[in-house]
Amino acid sequence: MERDVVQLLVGGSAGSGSIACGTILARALMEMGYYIVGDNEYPSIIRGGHTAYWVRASVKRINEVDEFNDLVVAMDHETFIRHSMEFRESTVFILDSKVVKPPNGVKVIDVPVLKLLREEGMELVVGNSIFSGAVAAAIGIPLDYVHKAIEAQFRGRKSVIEVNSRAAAIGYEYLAQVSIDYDLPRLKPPRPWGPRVLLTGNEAVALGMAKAGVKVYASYPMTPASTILHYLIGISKDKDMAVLQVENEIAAAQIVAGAAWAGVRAATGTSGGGFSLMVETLSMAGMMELPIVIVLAMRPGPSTGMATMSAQQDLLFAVFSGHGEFPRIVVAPIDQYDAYIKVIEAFNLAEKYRVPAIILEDKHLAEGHRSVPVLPEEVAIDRGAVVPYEEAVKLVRNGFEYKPYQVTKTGVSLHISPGVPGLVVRTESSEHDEGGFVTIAPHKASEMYLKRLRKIKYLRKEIEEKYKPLEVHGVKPSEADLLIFTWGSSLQAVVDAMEIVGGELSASVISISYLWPFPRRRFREALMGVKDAITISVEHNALGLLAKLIRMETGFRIAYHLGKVDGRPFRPSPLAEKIIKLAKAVRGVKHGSPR
Amino acid sequence: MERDVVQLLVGGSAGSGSIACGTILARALMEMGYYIVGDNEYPSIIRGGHTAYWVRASVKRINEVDEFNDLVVAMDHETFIRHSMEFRESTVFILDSKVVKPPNGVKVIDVPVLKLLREEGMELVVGNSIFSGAVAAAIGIPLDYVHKAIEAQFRGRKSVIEVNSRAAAIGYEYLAQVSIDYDLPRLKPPRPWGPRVLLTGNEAVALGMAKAGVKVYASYPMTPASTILHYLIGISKDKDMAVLQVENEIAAAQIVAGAAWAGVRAATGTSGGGFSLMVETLSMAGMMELPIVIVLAMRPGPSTGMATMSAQQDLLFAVFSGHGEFPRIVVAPIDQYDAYIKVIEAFNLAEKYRVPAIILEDKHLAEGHRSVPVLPEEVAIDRGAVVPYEEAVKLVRNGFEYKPYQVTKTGVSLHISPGVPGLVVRTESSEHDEGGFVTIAPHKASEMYLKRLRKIKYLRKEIEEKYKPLEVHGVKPSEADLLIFTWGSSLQAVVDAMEIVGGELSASVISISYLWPFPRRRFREALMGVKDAITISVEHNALGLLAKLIRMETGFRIAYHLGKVDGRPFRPSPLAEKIIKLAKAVRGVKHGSPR
Amino acid sequence: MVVPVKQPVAVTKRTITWCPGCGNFSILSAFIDAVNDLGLEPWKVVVVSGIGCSGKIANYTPFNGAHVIHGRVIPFAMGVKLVNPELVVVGFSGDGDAYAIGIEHLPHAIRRNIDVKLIVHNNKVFGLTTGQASPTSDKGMITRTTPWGNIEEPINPIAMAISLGASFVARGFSGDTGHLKYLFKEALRHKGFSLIDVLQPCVTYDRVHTYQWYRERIYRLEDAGHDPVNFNEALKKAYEWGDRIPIGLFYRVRKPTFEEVLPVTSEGPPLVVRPISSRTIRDLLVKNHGLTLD
Amino acid sequence: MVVPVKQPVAVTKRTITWCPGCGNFSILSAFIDAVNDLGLEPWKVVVVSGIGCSGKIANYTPFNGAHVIHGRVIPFAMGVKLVNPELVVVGFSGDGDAYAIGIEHLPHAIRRNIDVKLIVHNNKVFGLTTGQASPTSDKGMITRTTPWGNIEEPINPIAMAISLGASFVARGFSGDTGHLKYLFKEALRHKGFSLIDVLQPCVTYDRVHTYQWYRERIYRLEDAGHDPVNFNEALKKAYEWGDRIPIGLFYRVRKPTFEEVLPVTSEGPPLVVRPISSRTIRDLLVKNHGLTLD
Ligand SMILES: Cc1ncc(C[n+]2csc(CCOP(=O)(O)OP(=O)(O)O)c2C)c(N)n1
Ligand SMILES: Cc1ncc(C[n+]2csc(CCOP(=O)(O)OP(=O)(O)O)c2C)c(N)n1
Ligand code: SF4
Ligand code: SF4
Ligand SMILES: [Mg+2]
Ligand SMILES: [Mg+2]
Repeated sequence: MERDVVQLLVGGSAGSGSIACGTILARALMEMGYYIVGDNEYPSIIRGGHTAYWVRASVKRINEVDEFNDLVVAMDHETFIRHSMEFRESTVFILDSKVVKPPNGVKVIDVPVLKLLREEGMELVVGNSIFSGAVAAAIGIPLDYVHKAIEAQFRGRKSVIEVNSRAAAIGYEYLAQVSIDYDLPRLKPPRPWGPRVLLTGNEAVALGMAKAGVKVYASYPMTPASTILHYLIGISKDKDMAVLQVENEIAAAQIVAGAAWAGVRAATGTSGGGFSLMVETLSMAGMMELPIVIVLAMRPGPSTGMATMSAQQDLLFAVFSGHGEFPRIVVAPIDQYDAYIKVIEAFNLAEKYRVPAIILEDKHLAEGHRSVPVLPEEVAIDRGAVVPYEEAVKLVRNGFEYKPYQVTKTGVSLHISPGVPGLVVRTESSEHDEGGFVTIAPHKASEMYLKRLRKIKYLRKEIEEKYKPLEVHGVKPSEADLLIFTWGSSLQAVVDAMEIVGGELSASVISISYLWPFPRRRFREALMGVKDAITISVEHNALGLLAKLIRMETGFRIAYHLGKVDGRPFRPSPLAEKIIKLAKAVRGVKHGSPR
Repeated sequence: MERDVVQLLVGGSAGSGSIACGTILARALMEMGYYIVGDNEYPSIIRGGHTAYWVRASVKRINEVDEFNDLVVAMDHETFIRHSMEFRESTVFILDSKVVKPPNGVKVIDVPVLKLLREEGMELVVGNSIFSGAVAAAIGIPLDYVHKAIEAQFRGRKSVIEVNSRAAAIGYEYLAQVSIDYDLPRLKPPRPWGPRVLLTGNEAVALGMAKAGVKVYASYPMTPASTILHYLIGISKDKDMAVLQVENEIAAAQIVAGAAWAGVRAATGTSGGGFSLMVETLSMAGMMELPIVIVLAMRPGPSTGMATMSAQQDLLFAVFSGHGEFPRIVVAPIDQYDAYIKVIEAFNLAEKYRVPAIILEDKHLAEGHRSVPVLPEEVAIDRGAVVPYEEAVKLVRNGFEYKPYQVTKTGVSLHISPGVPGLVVRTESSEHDEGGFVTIAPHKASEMYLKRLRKIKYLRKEIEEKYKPLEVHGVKPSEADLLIFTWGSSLQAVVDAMEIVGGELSASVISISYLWPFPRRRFREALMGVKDAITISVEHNALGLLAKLIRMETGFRIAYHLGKVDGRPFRPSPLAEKIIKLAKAVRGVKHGSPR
Repeated sequence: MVVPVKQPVAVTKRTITWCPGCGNFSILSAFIDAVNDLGLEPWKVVVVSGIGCSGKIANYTPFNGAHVIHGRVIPFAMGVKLVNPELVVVGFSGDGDAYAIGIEHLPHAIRRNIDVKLIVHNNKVFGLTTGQASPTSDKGMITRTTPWGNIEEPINPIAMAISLGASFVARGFSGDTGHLKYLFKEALRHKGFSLIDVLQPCVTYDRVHTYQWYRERIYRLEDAGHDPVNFNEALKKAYEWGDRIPIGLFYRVRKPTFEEVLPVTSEGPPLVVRPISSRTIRDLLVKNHGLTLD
Repeated sequence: MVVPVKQPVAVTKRTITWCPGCGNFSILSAFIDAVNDLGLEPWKVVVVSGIGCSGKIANYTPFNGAHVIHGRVIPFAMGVKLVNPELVVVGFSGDGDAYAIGIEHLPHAIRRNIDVKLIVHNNKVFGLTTGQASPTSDKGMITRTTPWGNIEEPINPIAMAISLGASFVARGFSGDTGHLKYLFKEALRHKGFSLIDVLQPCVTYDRVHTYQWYRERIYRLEDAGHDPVNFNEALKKAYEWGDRIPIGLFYRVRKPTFEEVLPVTSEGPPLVVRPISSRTIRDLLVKNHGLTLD
């Protein structure tokens, strides 16, 4: 039977190549023209433990991987234990029964991978590609697409490509000749989507940085931010970027601050623990008015927490960390495409207002896959208050009296970096006058403090008027019985969940991406005329941090919170169920008959 | 003419001894039985620059130093420039006209300090004590009290006491024999207050730590927290405390965490910049459930800001810093006496709930003086969930199965530290099971995460029911036309300002000291039945951080904010003026005739 | 690898999640053996470990264990030791943990000579975060973050520790468990801050410094007649690296430890068992704040 | 002191707020003179200073100035240098700044050999915070935080830097401004990370290490025929302290600097003037993400 949507799961121990296998299938399906969402899960273990990769492919736009898998590659026994809630009767398992004993009564396609490898004289390490080939044959991916995907996956490494392609062919052929009794999940022919690329959030962030013109990226590895560093190192030579792994996160942030002061776009990336160490520098950037950009890729805390899992627990930390009051930008992209765009916007805004910016990602976005339209090459790069070197030279030659912290109506001062003939410039972490010299004179100090804070108003206004700080999905809020508030990648599961909830409730989803300065006016406008609706925040945390922020900033009270703290992202079906249950409990809504 | 209140100012360059001079006068006045408030201001400079010390002495309870000085010791010319707004016609200046030229038309008592020193063969360094003596004679402090105060000031250093006492006597005698044309501010005889001590906030904090039983205090110096370290080192031998200056704030916080795990009460102190570096450890303490106590003594930021000035800018930073969600206590004492009490309470609560606690002080409280009743020796010390060593030994001997992270109704688990025969204990910064071993199992991880957060509810309840999380001054909120919200030491100026505002407005002041978990119920109860009053938050910051927190936690919107960001604490008179002006603007309130 | 690895189980009943063949296994066994050989009771031993493959050891040792955050083994361990000097406090770090993010604590622990032992699993890479360069990565070494070869000089922890005046400095090798156990025992017997840098092959991310590679180069200082009381000789040996790599005890000297010198811990029972109920402040008010008692 | 001090005014028209007689004055003047002697244009020089009495220097030098946070002189300076290697980047730290809170950056700057000079105002105390002990306080020294004498060994920054492989290591003395200027000039001429530790009497908080105290002990390595290319000799000299204290250039070696080796900075104009408008990502989508262009 042909379907709109198919979901695959590849499970195996760390080092089994389950994630590579899944990614290759995702890639092949995307190349065929399906809409793809991919998610992975792995432990903080290099070999052993259990890893999983989910691919959901569809002829229509989909947003999130869901609970149930149609086809499962089981490379280890754990696959049956850990994912027991993700199977239904129709689920088909592909496995080598010499390696894994399936539970009774499930639909199994036995692929003798070990035997095939032995016969072909191939190493265990390519066993996963035999599975890729087998899955391709099972669900109808032409072998060609698998080959192409393998090429993309192992790009440049010729012998690896070769042997994996051979393995895939073997798996494909094996499966093509066995007879299978049960229905295999096969997709309807794809619709034309136009060219697409498969990206993780971190790849999109790195590409955004490349596009934005980042010249210095300094970082200390930390999951789930490390892959930004890895990616940027790979392109550093081609793209004129100094990409550095340094001794700790303090050094990373300070190098970025020094580079920003010296005139370039500079960024760093980390997770909560490393961000903690950057907080002092964040405050310094607030005082020195340096547009540093920090990617805060969230994982569950507190502390080391679950290093390889996903969460949205650091929103208020991002918004309020740092001593003293100073403006900052906090923006949380909702998907991979958005990550590219928001990184570029963050740099433009940071440099226009001379404030630090934080890009809030969660691991699910950072490392999850999505097929997105080709990222645009034509985007506005606006260096705002940064005076280009040549222009600065001219200005100074013509006698321009430059004050690095000139008091202005908007609070923004022009920035000239050191190195201009005839000009010396200054920056200062203590309270300072317009020239950048220390002051404790009460009036001057107040004036400068308020100068900096004045930017908030203009920044907020710009975001509200020229950017898209929030998005509304579903019916108009004023017509909704149910209002759901969310942010970051959680939006994806919410949107799919609302599809499932369907006609039962007329629902509106409000997703906020520019979280600080909070877009109060846009929020109020969006909620204009709302009825006495059920309000729920759906966030990947326990306390409902967005709900808290909204209340603080607008007074609007969100009555319920659906959170999650097991490190696993929301899946649409269970989420939909919870929403329905909650709505019923609140309003006594009956299936099919909303009040 | 005799008065209820007199205010003195001693101004001079750093190193002039102006602060010592002022403190000696404050001490003498306290010994006489007056109620004392003292404040100081100094630059981040060791010699030179300008320093000031204000003493306000009264026969009645007063709360804050005010704007106008009755008597001024001017040891430098800057005294006239920096404090020009603090003089009125009646202000009398004591100075050596060979050193300082007073402006025309002010009332001057010329004390030839240089000449007197030369005649007596004394060094310049004791010139300030000549002034102390002169002031004593001028306002009627018996010389004996000055001598006693000098002894207390320089305790133990015999020759220093001797020479300063001599200098004071010389100043006293000199002034006693000159004839003065104008009215000198003299105080009415004091009322009996009972025994009192003059304390700074940091002295009170240190005494609180001594009383609470702190065994380890590790810190890296940072104004305005350093004096806690200095004080504790001084008493470390007598009080069984390991008091350490270490390499940085990270080490300080970690040593404290290690000590807390190993079974003792341990604390550190710092200001915003150093606190930033402790944030990662704070989150670790959240995960490991360690009752570390951090004193965050605030100064103006961002960044280095104004290192020696005062501010209340770090409230939301204290409340939301650290990655992941975890319970913590944030408590801000309102005065020196309260600081002693709150430190002890913080330890009791932290150990009862196994959560970290932050004591939020501002520099004004940390380094300002106040005459307070003798600190009580009898206070409850409750080690809560900490099993005493002897008891642990017995329990284990009797076969007690100990789980360091046992799941309980309140979320609190018993704590046994390492070193008990037959028992090994564990702690873990990653998500862990009840035994303290790493886990990423989704159900276990959720269970443990929620176990920790469950404490918030019980902690809040305990604070609301057994502690005093907030105080109301003035009329009942339900009867007030004006509601003022404040926290920390700003309360003091507010209370005096309301005295000044007097009958013009019926006002209520709500001061919140337990800021997190926010005492929602007590707040709501306090505001029960409020009219359509003017609501103002008075905080030593720009954005109204308490107002934000209140709105987030209760939905209550405070309409106006009176802030201050010049690093100087509020003074009652100008604050009263601003409040009246604001009230008028809002309601058209006329002097003497509230609507 | 389609066949799942069978992972060993530690005495703590936890699955050991290191890669098969990892150099961490012998550190674990040598340490447990050393403790047992010395007859130390498990409840007297405290293991403090950082974050990294190395840091997992706290979950596998049958002793008190604190698995703290990345880079902070030393100060946390110091807090424990101060409070209860009767405990034997041993830190376990990775080369990233000890020499990158946590390097600031090393010179200061050495200055203080606090009686904490630090065992560094030096595998020349960040293992747990998937093979980035570390401060001990060789120049030219290819890692995930140095695709064209590392351009930084590696740090020399042995030379650094000796030159800073550490009282016990040794290097072990995961491929020589017997010798490792001997070093651990010596360190456990030593009073004072002890650094034991262990050359620990990472079989997954470092294909150069294999057991074989080390075996071809390594010799024992003990076999070479090195005298660990000779500071200058020790420092000279510290710079030996290449065709011949010394392992063993480079330097040892008995100096007073921090706990022995700090007045409050230098005598009396451990702080943790001293009563707090009798603490008074009235005396302080009298002494420091001029309170007169009548 | 009832007579206010007359405070000098810097060339930047700012009142200099150091105590009269402070050792910082000669560091300031020697540095300005060194820059002028070498004919360096002020706008080419960048001063990065930390927090402390020492850190105030950025307000007094007529060069580009960044007065950063406590302990972070090195990484901030590194960011500046990377972006514009044509600038001469000089850091100024206190002994607390460089050897306490900021010590972690030192070994790594040395490993990288980034061309940044670090001048440490080593006054053996935390000056600005009113005289606490610092990592260079002598054992037994009485300070605000060591009322019964310091119990920790002082750190030896010269030995540490040399042993870690620093390419330029020198010690100056505030009481010998001429020699100080000479050292600064040598450092400014040197390509690579340079540490100049300056013995700087704090006349307010250190009554022991006065100018006199130093003068009685100090001698110049240059006068003693010390050869700064000799690593072992340099290290030996580094441990000399007591009756005789060497100042001067201990060690110098020319090694490639970080900017010279890092591919992106090793050739071409400074990053800061390279255009960003021409950056493309389409090529990356093709190369790395399998985008096929038709
Ligand atoms: C503050 C902080 N930054 C980064 C990380 C991420 N992280 C975990 S382990 C590690 C490095 C591991 O290397 P190493 O210390 O050598 O240990 P190994 O895994 O090699 O044993 C890093 C960077 C972290 N946990 N915390
Ligand atoms: C993170 C942080 N911690 C502490 C401080 C407080 N502080 C300012 S300067 C200083 C030490 C000064 O000593 P040093 O570096 O030797 O400089 P000096 O004043 O002696 O020149 C300290 C601890 C700070 N500014 N920031
Ligand atoms: S990655 Fe390396 S260090 Fe980590 S467990 Fe595997 S072999 Fe050992
Ligand atoms: S305190 Fe010491 S270092 Fe600071 S300015 Fe005064 S003399 Fe110089
Ligand atoms: Mg390692
Ligand atoms: Mg110093």
